[in-house]
Amino acid sequence: MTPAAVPPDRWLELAPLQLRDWVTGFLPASLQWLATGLITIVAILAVFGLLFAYLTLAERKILGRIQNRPGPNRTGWFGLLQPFADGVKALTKEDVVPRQADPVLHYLAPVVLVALSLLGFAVIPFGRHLVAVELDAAVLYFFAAGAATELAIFMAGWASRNKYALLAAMRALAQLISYELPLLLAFVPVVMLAGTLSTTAIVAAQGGWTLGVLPHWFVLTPWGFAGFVIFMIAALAESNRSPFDLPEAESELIAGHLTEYSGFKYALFFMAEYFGMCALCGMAVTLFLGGWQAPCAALECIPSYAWFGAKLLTLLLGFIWIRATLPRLRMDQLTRLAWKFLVPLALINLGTAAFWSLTAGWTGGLQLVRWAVALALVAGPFVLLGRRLSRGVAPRVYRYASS
Amino acid sequence: MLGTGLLQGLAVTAKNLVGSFHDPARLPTLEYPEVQPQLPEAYRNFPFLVSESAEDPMGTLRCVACQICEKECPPQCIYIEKSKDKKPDAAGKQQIFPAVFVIDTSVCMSCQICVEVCPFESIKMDQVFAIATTERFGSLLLTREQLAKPNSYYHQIHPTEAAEVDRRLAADRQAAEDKAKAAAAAKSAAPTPPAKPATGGPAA
Amino acid sequence: METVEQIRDRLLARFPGATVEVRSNPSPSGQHSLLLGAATAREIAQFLRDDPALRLDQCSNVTGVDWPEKEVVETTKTTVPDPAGGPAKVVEQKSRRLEPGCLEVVYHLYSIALRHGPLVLRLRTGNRTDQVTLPSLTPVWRACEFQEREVFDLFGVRFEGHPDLRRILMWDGFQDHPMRRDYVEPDDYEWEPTPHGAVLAKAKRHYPAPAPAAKP
Amino acid sequence: MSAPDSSFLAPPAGSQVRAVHDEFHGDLLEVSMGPHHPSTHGVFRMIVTLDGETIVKLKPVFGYLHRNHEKLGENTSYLASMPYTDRLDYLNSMTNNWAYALAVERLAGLAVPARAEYLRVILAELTRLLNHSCLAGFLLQDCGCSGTPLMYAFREREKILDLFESLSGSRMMCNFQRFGGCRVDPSADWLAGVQQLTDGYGAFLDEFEALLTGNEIFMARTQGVGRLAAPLAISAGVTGPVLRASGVAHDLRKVDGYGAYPQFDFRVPLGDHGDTYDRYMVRILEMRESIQILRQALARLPDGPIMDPKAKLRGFRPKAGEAYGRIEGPKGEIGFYLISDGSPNPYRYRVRPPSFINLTILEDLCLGHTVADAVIILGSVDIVLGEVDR
Repeated sequence: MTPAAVPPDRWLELAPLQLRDWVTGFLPASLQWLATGLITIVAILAVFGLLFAYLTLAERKILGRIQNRPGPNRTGWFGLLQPFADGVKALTKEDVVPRQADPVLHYLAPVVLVALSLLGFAVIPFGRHLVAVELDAAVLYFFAAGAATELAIFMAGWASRNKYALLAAMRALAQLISYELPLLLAFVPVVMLAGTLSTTAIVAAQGGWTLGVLPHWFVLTPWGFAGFVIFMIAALAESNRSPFDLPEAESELIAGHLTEYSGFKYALFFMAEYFGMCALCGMAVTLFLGGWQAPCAALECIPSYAWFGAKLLTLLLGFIWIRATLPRLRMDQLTRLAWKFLVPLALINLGTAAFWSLTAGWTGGLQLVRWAVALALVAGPFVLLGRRLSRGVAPRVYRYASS
Repeated sequence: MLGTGLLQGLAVTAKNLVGSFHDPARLPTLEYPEVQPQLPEAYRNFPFLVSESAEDPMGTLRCVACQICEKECPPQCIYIEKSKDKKPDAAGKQQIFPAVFVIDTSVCMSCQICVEVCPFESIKMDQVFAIATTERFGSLLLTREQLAKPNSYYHQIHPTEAAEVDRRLAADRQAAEDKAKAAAAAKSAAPTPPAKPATGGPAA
Repeated sequence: METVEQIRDRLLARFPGATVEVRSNPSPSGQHSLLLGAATAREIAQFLRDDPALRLDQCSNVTGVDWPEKEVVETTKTTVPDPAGGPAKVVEQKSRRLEPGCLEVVYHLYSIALRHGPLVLRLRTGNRTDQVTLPSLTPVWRACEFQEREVFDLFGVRFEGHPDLRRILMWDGFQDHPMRRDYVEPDDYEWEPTPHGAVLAKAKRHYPAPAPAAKP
Repeated sequence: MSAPDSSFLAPPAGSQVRAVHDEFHGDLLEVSMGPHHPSTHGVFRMIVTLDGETIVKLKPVFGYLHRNHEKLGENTSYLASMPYTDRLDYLNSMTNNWAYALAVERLAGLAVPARAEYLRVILAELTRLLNHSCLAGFLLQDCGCSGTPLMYAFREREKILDLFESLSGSRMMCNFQRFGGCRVDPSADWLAGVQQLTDGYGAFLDEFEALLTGNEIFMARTQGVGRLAAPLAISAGVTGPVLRASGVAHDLRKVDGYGAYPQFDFRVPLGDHGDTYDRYMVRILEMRESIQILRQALARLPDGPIMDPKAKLRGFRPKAGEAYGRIEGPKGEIGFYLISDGSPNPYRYRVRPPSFINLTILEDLCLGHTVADAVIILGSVDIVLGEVDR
């Protein structure tokens, strides 16, 4: 593609691709496919590596602000060099391996974890033309790759030969397997409605606007909203974030499966956690928030990857906000929430989505009926199951001594 | 309904996040080395010895080495050796003075019991805020010379308390002088020596 | 609440043969105590807890007191009639008596139900060396569990019937009982240049003067 | 220790595996939580035997901070023990001071002037606010709140500490009460500062409660966890908010009526379930009552001296005898038992440490719960290791 062929209003949109093509243009044609792939990988690593670095800083700053303190502000301007200082510190720290630990597994666990958590990025469409691999079964691939991270966490817990790490590994397995199910069930309606497993096609299915301002994102439908909320709760649990941070529950298990890790291995775990979080949020954006689509027609001039980034950051900020507020669940409550609340809700949501899809032809007054029924199908089970879930737990009234 | 409590909590944290940018009550952090804290007047940390003048601190120490503080000090961090000779104090009276007065600040817990029990207003609490030394032992052992600070310094850190102390000391001195005068007058009035020795003794 | 004397009388009536003495307290606090014999202490404690007029359901404080043996000098004056028939002489005889030491355990009892107290109970061991066993009151008040362990740890009183009599504040291998008045600190002193005499003296003990170098 | 160290991982060659095996439940896991564990509130250790994650045995181990405070007290004069009491429960130095001063006043028969009694009440209630705020923060931190409630609690605690500092010269080691009164008479500015704090504290409590009291996760974590039955609580000598959360109306401010407390109008909140949530809520409600007491005390603070003229600093030698004085500290009944033999040093100096005795029931509370619960149960019992280990 030569610059001349680009429409003048789309050049920003296509700039990343052109940059890549310009670089690969220097290579012989037989190597260009390899260079293209490598450049894509490097770009993802660079962008999300930086995002990870600054996300840690943003998290600490926002947590600090929420807790009425300024957060890190000494390293560089506004603390902007803090992530690099942390990185240097992690690199220069002694790498302690317990004598009793299984050295191979202990070493492999963080490496495998990072590698697996990066796999998911391959199929997320970051922009209109920015997707590393176009797969027909992209969603399936994404969740298969994501599920494999559990192995690495268990590996870390088992190989450390530490009782806390082992407890944490057990918790991690139970938690991740429990939440795999609502996570999967939550996106099935999307696949049903979009009729495809390909992420690019799913984003395309959410294109267009009503009256030019109301986007056709799935989250703006009753079933889509419910699916989105279930997906996000499950995503919180899958990425071991508060209030589901049981495997590394600081106040209970010291650092859980990370207890015996130090230095750069510890940093790798951290990195993997943030990569996993970014990947899941990216998938949530793709499935429910219209991917790279602009929220209204007038704003289409802004390149699509910027929209994707903005949506991704919003979700990540939500994660940080939730972390700053909520206490942690207990193991049995965690699994109960998954199996007795999220899974039934997700199953009912399948029905809601089916209803929505069947009534796609309804117009006029029937449109209102369609919305009312769908909303009832979402809200009713939520209230009923919620009441069941929180039975016996309520605010109390206290009495005072008579004298 | 399930979730209302969670949302309420999220609202509170959001309020604090926004509030930290415009409400000083929600961002009370002091950026320490640049912004020094305002110490209240009562703030106390480590004792010092009051001397009357800044020029000759060793000559004008109020301390008369009575060793009450040494005895009362809970962690026993004060060590005093009395002088063999006497030296005139600020009021001109011959007094014993501390030949050695050391405070081990690695043991001192700044409880100010020594200040309270001192009958001569000679040991007071300092206001050392940032304490750091480069070595563990020597520089934490404060000698008489390091401990002596002039009365003007005392006025500077604890103005109200110091003024009160000065008033009290002046009143004591006045009373002692009056007494001495009265005794002298009585002596001159009745030249015959009294049968028993004077009862009052030096006002301490 | 009844006075200590009344309680003693009731106890003596209820438990004939038990030793119950009133120890009066001269201080303005006026908290007099009952000295119980070890043999019936637990029955009496049970009675004090369950008696409807007392209902001392809370054992607030348990502690030990060490009374080392001390020499008492008693002066006795005897009037000795002069064999020669003169006026009777007053002879002062000084006798030194070693008052045996003991370990004492003090219990402060209160009633939450009736809101009164304290009733102070005291138990005494036979001596400070080999007869240091007392009945545990943990079966009566659970509050004694840790506190009796503490008394065992710091004073060395053995409580019979305590469910789990181990050291509590000191570590398991520790030998002595630090709250006894004749306790000597082990020489695990780390020297620091501190001016105080006692500390210096201790440092000197710890680091005795170096032996003169052997002459070649 | 009752059981040897065990590990169900393959042991190194030559070591013995403990044969605790049950074909239905598998092996038990013995975990030593502490002494360096993030949520044991200091150097405290719990040897926990787990079946899965359920606790089947729990043995508290402490003494890591033991410095034989009582022996120190017997080797120094009465006055010199006062600054040491600050360091028992270092959050509540003011109430520790008061309890010790009360015991000595009983021993020596000193009377405290009315103004000093009011001052003591003001300082004790400020201490209660401070302690309970911190406790709520720590408890929520143990529940996994990433520090937010703790920082809010510390923000308010800071204001109280500033008041303590400007009155006594030190933030935590106040060393303020004296036998027969108080050391410093506060200025009008200081009293205005207390008034301002009192007026603002209710709003803080409202916000704090909005943050988490109604939070479903918090309620699920704490309600029904670590139930303490009233008879056990009484028998085990448990005092303070933990006892009142079990429904026993026992507040020494009402029962003993020491100090100026009978002149104030306040209520004593009681819990019905005796679980962790009740222990948390009772403290929150107590803080609201403390605000009421502070209002009344500030409004009615009498003028007059702050020291008993009979009291003397130097050469204080109470007559032979003994006395036990106790007050309602924020953590429970803090008492001092003194025996005097007429010398300048007490013959016996004993502290009745509330958090030490409240730990008696820790195992009973934790049995059958999980590790995660043990952490918050310990948090709700409210211990300070400076006082437990002494």
